[in-house]
Amino acid sequence: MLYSEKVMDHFRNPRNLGKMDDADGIGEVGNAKCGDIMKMYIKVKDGIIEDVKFNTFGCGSAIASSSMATEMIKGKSIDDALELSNKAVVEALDGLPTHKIHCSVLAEEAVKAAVKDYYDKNGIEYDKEKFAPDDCPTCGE
Amino acid sequence: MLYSEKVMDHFRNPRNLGKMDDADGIGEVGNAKCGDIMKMYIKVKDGIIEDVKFNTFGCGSAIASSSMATEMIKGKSIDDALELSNKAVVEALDGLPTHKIHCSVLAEEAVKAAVKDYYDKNGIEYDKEKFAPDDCPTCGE
Amino acid sequence: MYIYADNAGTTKMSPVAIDAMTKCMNEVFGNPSSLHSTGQRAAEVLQKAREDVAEALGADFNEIYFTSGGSEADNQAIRSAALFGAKKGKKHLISTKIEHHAVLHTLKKLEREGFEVTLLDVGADGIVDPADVEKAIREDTALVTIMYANNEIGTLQPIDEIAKICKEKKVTFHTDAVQAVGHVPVNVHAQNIDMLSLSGHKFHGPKGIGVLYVRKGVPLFNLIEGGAQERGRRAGTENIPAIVGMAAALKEAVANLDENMAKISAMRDRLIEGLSQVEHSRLNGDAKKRLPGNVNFCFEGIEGESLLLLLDEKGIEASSGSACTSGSLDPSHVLLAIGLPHEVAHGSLRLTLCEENTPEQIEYIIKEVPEIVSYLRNISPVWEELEKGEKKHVI
Amino acid sequence: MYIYADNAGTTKMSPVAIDAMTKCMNEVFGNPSSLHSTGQRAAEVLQKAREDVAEALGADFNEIYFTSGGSEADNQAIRSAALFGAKKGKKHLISTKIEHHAVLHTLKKLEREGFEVTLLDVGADGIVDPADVEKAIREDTALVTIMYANNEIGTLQPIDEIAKICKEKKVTFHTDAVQAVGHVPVNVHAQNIDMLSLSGHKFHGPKGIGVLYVRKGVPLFNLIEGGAQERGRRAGTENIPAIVGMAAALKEAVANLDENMAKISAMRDRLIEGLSQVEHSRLNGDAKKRLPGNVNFCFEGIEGESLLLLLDEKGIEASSGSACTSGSLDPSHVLLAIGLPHEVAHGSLRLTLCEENTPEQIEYIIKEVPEIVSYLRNISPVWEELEKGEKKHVI
Ligand SMILES: Cc1ncc(COP(=O)(O)O)c(C=O)c1O
Ligand SMILES: Cc1ncc(COP(=O)(O)O)c(C=O)c1O
Repeated sequence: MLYSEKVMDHFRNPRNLGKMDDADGIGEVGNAKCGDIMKMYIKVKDGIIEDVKFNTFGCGSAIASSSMATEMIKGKSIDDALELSNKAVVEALDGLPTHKIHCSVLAEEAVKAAVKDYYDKNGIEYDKEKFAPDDCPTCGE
Repeated sequence: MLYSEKVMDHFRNPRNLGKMDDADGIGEVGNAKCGDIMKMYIKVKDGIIEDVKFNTFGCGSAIASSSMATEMIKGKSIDDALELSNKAVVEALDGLPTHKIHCSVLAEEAVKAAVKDYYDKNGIEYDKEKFAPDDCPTCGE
Repeated sequence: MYIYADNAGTTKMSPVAIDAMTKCMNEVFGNPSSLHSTGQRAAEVLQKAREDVAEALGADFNEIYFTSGGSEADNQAIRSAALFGAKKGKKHLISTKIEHHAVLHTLKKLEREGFEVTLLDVGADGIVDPADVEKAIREDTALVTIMYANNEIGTLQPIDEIAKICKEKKVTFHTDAVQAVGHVPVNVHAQNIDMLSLSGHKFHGPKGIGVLYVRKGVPLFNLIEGGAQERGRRAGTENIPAIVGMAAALKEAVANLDENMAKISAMRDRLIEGLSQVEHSRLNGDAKKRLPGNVNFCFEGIEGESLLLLLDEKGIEASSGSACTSGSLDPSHVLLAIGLPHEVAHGSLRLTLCEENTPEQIEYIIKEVPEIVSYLRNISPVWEELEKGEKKHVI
Repeated sequence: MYIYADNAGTTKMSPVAIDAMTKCMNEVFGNPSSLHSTGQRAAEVLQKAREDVAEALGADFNEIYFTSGGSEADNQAIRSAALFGAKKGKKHLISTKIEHHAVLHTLKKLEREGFEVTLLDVGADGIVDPADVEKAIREDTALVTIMYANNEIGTLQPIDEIAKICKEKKVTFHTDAVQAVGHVPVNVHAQNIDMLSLSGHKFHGPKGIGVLYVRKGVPLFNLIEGGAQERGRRAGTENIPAIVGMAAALKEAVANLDENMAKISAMRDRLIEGLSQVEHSRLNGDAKKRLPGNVNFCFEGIEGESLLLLLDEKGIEASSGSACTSGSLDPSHVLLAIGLPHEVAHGSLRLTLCEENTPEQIEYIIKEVPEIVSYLRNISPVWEELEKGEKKHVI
């Protein structure tokens, strides 16, 4: 199989799928040209990510990576969420094919982008260095 | 099949196989280096080839070509025998693979060489042009 | 319901082909180069298969060279024509932007080796204009290679006209007919084709076997050197069981060609009609000048792989662009060549039918695809933007 | 009695291999590049076969490249090493005079393209001296390619020593092991082999399939360009049924290796003993350092083809030199390389045994061969000269 059972499970039954009308932060990364866009919504209370939703345009591993990432940050503190690495996502998914690793990178960046948006909206200071720029890690656009 | 039924028949049951102690003419053509040697013995009476025998070192088509050639000249006049062409041998054998055509050339030359030997032994004049030199038509040695 | 609709990727072997091949494996194991009875029996079987293949193509048996498949045949044909051209100072090669990678990558390599390559555009219909071929031909053109039918969008190229132009201009013409042979009529002599590639597994024959047809008089160089097999032009012990299996499948395909074409293209047209109901979708490639079994659609706002995986869950096996490129992230070069933007090209679906498919299956596909497209659009940020009018619909 | 004794030419497929292949043709028809279940099932089967083959060779699975046979593997290995060498200014290639044509002709072509080729001599025993290899290696040597076992006279080359020398001198080492794999122990990692070619049909597997093993880190160029199969190094839809059949045959051969070697070499030794009774005959190649199944004799005064045809009449299927060269008039380059004069080289007989042969068959051969040799000598003008003393016996 191209994908692990874990990936297929998250692809078939994505966790936290959907939009959020009253999100505290929204991050969107990737672009349609290179084939993957992830949009992540977070609801934050007392520094804790109380709820998270996502929408994804992309391949099976993109959908699974977003799903897994939301599951990994839900209920966690923002600081913990910012620690989420693409490697952790890949591991949690029992691996991804080499040419699909970029999907996990996108998921990590979607989380960061949502947090950044939350910081921006709430005027919270943050270390800009820590946040990847808004372009696609794959095609660089 | 590599060879026609005719070739196989003459290979399996060569006609006129053997040596001749009292031959009037003996021709030997080809050489071991290129893989084929034919030796042909003729018995001549009143310009007619009364008997013919052959020995051959060579492949299936070499043996079959010699056999067929002996059959084609036996009982014929020397003049008729000299008319025997390799093409006629090939036709009589229902064809030979392209890379085996040289065997039929050798058979034609074996007949000529035997007649030449007969002429030489009996001091009969002949047109030297008509007789191929004694070298192998394949490797030229 | 289980539906295999990826016949352009590969086909299921026909029972006739499997039987021929199994029989051959059991009974004709000899090496045709061997002199003994077992070898000569193999040589006979090989010759018979060669004659059958030649007849199916309208060729002579000694114009048939067995290869390990379509890719090898393409490589050998193109490389051979290029090298032969180079000997006479001709280092220009013409092809199109929509060729299979077996052709495109070979041309790319030759370019690095000093050849000049012109890749012709195709129209939005996915068809090359013969006039463009004529214009592109130069004094130093060594080869025109244009596929008979495209593997992704199924468009049939104007081979007869192109071949005629090449004949007039005395330029060697090769066609990659891997997707065409066994599916539409092909006659190499009548159509003035100099070289043609085909592959056994695209018409219910075995994998790992193909043919390069080379017209008498057209020079051929080896890609694989060694023994004197295939009249010295392709070394390697002949794969007799596969050759026999391919010949049997080809014979069968050609015998049933008219019947199959009618049956399959009727299903194709119904499928196109059904999928066209999905809003913001489009058929890729000319609607009529296409392979009887090819349906290729783009659905805006979604990505092809997730569509495929969800179709697979429903028992529908399809593909997105060429199977060979599934390891790649780039959208299909063919869809880009017919003018689709990247984001739309990512959302393509290829359904390729054969005579084993049924009208019931077609109706099932017509029912399932829109539901899945709808689900994926629903979770797609791209579709959201399109719907909100933040971005303009392209199709 | 019917005796197949041409197992170096090709082998009969084992029931295990036929079953594996037939099952695969019926059940696993997918294209492993396809995303759907049928395709992914094929990908799994392919991966399993790759692992099996790797294990049999002592390699890692990602060092295995499937090709269409031994010839293609040889071509790709040699061409690839040569082109890679050339990039670093190394244009010298080393091999031997007794290689298969797949190697020799590839080298000849490279020579015409500007490479320098050293073909080492072998001894009268048909074995190359490792010291000669060491001496031949230069600063600009890109590749040493030396066969594991010779296809005509069966001699085993000192691969371990040669590979060690190459490793020390940092020169890529390739071995054509088409005749060796499945017949003698081979372990690519333990033996320091950088590249190795094998072919399925030489160990009761299918035809048209082979392997090129390439050690991790050794660069590989494509011979066939196109799709991304075989990690981008060999294009063309994978021939899964044949790959599976080959893997099954190889597994079987390796599992039974010791037992088969003992059984077959006992028959070989008895056959050598029996044929040695024929006057003016000789065994070609070292009597012990040879493949378990290989017996190669020369009989003075007769020609090989007629011997073969008469043996065939008696039900004994054998060969004379390499099967691939049966279209040629020249005697075997291998027999010439071990010092036989042309006329003797013409009179060679190769009997190659496998585990299916029986001691009864061996006795039958020992009975029949001398009779036929005697008949042919009787009608041979060459023998007449030898007997009359007009010419001197060579053997
Ligand atoms: C030593 C050797 N190398 C290469 C080959 C070529 O293998 P194939 O015919 O499978 O291409 C053979 C057999 O023919 C062989 O004996
Ligand atoms: C148009 C075209 N050419 C060439 C090929 C390559 O054929 P094969 O995979 O048999 O080498 C294919 C199929 O993959 C194809 O569709």
